[in-house]
Amino acid sequence: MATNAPTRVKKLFNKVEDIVPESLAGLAAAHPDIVTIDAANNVVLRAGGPTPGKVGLISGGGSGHEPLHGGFVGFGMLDAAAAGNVFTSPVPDQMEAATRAVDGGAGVLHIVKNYTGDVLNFQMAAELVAGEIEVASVVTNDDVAVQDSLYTAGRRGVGVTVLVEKIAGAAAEAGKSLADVTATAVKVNGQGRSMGLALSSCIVPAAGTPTFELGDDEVEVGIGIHGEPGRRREKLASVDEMAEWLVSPIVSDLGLGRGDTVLAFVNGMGGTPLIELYVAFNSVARILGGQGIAIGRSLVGNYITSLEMAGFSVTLLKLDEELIRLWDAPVHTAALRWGA
Amino acid sequence: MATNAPTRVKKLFNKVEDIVPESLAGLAAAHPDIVTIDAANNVVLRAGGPTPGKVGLISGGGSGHEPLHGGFVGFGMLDAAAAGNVFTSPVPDQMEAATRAVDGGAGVLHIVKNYTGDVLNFQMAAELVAGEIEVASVVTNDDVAVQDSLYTAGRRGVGVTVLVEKIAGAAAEAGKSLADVTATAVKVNGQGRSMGLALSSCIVPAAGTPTFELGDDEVEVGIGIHGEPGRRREKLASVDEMAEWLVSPIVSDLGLGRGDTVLAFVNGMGGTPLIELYVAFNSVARILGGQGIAIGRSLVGNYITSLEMAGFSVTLLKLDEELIRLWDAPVHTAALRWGA
Amino acid sequence: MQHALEAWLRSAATRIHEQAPALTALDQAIGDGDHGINMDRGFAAIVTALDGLPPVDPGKTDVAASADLLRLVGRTLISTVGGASGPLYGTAFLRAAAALAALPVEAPPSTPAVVVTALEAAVAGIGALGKATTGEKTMLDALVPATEAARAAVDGGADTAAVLAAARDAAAAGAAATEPMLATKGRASYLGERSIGHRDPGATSSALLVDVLAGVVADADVAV
Amino acid sequence: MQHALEAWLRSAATRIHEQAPALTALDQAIGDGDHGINMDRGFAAIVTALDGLPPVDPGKTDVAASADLLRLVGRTLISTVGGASGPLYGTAFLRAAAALAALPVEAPPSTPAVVVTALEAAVAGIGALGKATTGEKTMLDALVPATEAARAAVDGGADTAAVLAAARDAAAAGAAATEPMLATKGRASYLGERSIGHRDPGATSSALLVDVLAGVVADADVAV
Ligand SMILES: Nc1ncnc2c1ncn2[C@@H]1O[C@H](COP(=O)(O)OP(=O)(O)O)[C@@H](O)[C@H]1O
Ligand SMILES: Nc1ncnc2c1ncn2[C@@H]1O[C@H](COP(=O)(O)OP(=O)(O)O)[C@@H](O)[C@H]1O
Ligand SMILES: [Mg+2]
Ligand SMILES: [Mg+2]
Ligand SMILES: [Mg+2]
Ligand SMILES: [Mg+2]
Repeated sequence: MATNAPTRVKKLFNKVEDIVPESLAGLAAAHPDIVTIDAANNVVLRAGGPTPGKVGLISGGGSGHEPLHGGFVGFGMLDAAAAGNVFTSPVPDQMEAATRAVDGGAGVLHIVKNYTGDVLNFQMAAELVAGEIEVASVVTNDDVAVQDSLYTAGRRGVGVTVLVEKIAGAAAEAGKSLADVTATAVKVNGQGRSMGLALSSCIVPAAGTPTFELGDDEVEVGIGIHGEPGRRREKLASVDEMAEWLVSPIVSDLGLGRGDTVLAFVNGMGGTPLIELYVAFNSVARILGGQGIAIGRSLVGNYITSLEMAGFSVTLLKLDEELIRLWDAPVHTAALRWGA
Repeated sequence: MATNAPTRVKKLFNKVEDIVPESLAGLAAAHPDIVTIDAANNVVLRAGGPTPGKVGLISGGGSGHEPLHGGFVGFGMLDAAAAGNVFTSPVPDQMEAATRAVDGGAGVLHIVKNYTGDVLNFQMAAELVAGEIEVASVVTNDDVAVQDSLYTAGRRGVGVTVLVEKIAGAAAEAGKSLADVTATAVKVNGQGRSMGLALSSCIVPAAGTPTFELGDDEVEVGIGIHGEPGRRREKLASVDEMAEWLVSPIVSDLGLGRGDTVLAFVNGMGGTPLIELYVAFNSVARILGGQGIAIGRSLVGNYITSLEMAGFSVTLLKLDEELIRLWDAPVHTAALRWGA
Repeated sequence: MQHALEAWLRSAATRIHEQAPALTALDQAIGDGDHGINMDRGFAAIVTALDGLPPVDPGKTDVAASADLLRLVGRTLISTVGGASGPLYGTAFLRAAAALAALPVEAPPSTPAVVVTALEAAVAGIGALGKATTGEKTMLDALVPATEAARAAVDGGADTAAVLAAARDAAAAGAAATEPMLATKGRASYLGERSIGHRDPGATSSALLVDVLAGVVADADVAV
Repeated sequence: MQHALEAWLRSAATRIHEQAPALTALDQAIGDGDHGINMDRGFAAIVTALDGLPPVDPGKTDVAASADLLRLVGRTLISTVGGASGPLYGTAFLRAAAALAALPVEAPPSTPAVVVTALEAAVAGIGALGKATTGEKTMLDALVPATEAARAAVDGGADTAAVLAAARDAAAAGAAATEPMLATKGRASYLGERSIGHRDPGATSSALLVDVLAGVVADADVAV
């Protein structure tokens, strides 16, 4: 399938249709100690194969959100990640292959972001291995920008997915059962909420043009992670104000208040430089501090992105001792690494 | 000093002149276990103060290259980093403050990127502490895009700076003397070379407009890290071709060949998504593999950036056992972390 | 019927390829800008699969061979499209195949009735999997009216060409009718009120598929 | 002299602020786009420092007070400008201060001679620190001809206003002459041939400073 774009889009690639496989090949070439690739299925596998007796964790989704999910495959996090085309959920065959590859006899947890496509394709994959491998699934749906889930496909899965993968990964590494690991994942999803905004659109390589247009002084508020437009458009404002737009709905949705401790995650959408992400973190810290909410752990950087979109999202996860312990547990992946 | 830009530039900030201090405050808020800030001097300091008997390592430069240098302050790497205004080297007072703060009695190494401003300001700082603190300095100058150093200010310091900071940091952490740490830094600089290209310019916040303009099908080859134009302009090409433009001059400058082992570092300039950086790494790996050059270690990501510029640079460092050991040694900074 | 199906699928692949940028543009407005790309990939894979098919077993009935073909198409779409539309369209073809396979071998109903039965099964499959109904700004807004029009035409004694012509007109009207709708399913639902005023990409591709089918069947060269 | 210096610095701060976007634009073409911002920051700091100065000790000679002032300016520039221009301009002022301080207290030379002595020291300081000479497309291409013209005027017996007018013209011509030059120092040198055809930002700011100085001294209100 050739691109229908009028001109070659200004990105680093050879052929549009080879972006995903070549990126995965690059990931494996850069981190041979961490991952291998099932090239037939565009699946990133933890080097060394399944760990017998450990619950296998897989996730997957459209590409273009890197390092999610392939960059989170490795010790203490995922066992496999299925990479779809850019912003297109992978097909069931991929998740089936991933599920079979990581099964260590203790069952497999599917971590699915709540998008119709992802949910349906993962569901079909689970059916394909039904009776052979015990599969549980958790659907992340943390995006408070999606307000009325009666009139939508439900809240989208965004930033919290990274935290679920890390924390459930630690639980699995600790030898917990599939039921326990699933419960931990559900707990993290339940205690975490996110919201994001964009200063620019991104360009899907095969489409060749920006998904949406924004004026020089406009901000798209309540965006997801697929370059899709947000819930409303606002005039560009100070970062303090913009951080408030994101933090407020999260704090009220989670019912956070004085005395609570959170993991504060300021995520770049891909095209915003780190210097600005730390400025945004400073605003978030100031807002939370003003409400007596303590930041127990934090994460700042590009972890769940929309290609080169400029902007940021905020995710807050209400912490307790169990979650702190699992967050701090060693992890060794391409994108997240500590204690190992 | 107010901005002279006609409209508010589309970035995350409150006031243009507060970007650097607020970003540093955000860094400290996000990583209180790793760094503290000397706010009067815009200096990032390792939490816990100087390590008695350890050589202190400081670096610094204009801001806009994040995570360089503040994100590399911490165990196993830098003791302090002085942050100038965006793309403007810090003033001597800042490096003087940093030098005094990190002196643990074993002397201090200044890691300076080769730009007239950085060199002069660091030099003045060293004079300000002369007779009080033993200061050595290493000037990184790895950019092969700058060909004839007789007719230039000499090769620029770019990607290799990250590697010098990591490897010299490991030597200092291991208790080496100032002379030894300096020798290690000089060795890394001598064995490493870089070159970069841009797919887009960046916008200095206080300037408000792109530093240069590029056509939709143009690439600026041989750029530095300050949004400055490169050595020549080329038509957009496949990533394999573009990687070749960067790798070839490095390989020939270092005289690399069959049997050599390198650390391959594909660095994003800030605005290129990770999916593309791994595609570029795949091209680099293919080119090196074709010449029988082994990749012993690798690093892929945004480590020395030009704000939101799109593009990438390649750095190759010829490895030996000593360098591999020091590279693998534990490091615990905001941006680079392993084994700790 | 099996030949008509194959002609339809090949023709649809061409039309989808032509229309891919337009479908993608619709999806950029209220989705993630990949619907044309997804459908193009899926139908290109169908053509490849058709090209690789062995000759049909002469012992098979036309209905059985058609069921096999539809099953292959469903599997191919599920394995290559991804996104929401892959499982939905894929399931539609699998359900149509199952509906054909379930027909009594002894006394098969008339062709128009078979076509409508298959269409109904397909559309019911989409509704069940996507947990959606009409008025939610999805492909169902083209497909449900198309199926209803086809059923009415069959009940009125129309031939296959007329049945599909009725389906085509209803699908086209249904797709157009998604424009003023507020999306409550799929990615467009995240836009809330802002989804209003844009035509749904899935309804548009559905109408296109029905249109090509009607065209192929109307074409004298292709016997149904 | 001290009053003239202060008038010059305040006036220069205003002009630099006005010209900052133009200086930055020049630096965007062959550098990193910060020269105007850097100079503006430095001269704003100088104004703040001047505002905070205590009244001059009446026991001090004008030359000694001028030297103090120049030293303060040099330190302020070094501490606030950064980049290449901060140390270079800062050193220039420190060297000028040192040259004044070294003058014999008993028999101070005439004012025009003092001005040229200070200017020569300043420019020599820039050359030494930057390891540069004329023809390399830097501020020296404005300042060296300015100094030479000033020396010639003094030798010809001109008064301070005429000396500085000569310096101003030479500096302006020198800055303009950087346009066709190939840069071999500073950031512009990385551009190689592509540095040709652009005026050097540092030479431009230097010419501007000399221009303001000449203007202030020509102004009847300010005694030198
Ligand atoms: N729950 C659903 N039921 C029926 N159709 C749906 C549903 N969700 C989405 N669709 C259809 O799918 C189309 C989008 O397909 P596509 O863009 O290929 O997938 P994705 O939304 O995953 O990117 C929508 O235009 C809509 O017609
Ligand atoms: N070695 C040098 N000697 C004299 N002047 C220099 C030298 N290097 C740079 N300059 C001057 O400094 C100017 C650039 O200043 P500025 O933009 O403020 O600093 P930077 O180049 O560090 O961004 C150049 O235009 C040039 O006139
Ligand atoms: Mg999609
Ligand atoms: Mg500068
Ligand atoms: Mg879509
Ligand atoms: Mg400059």
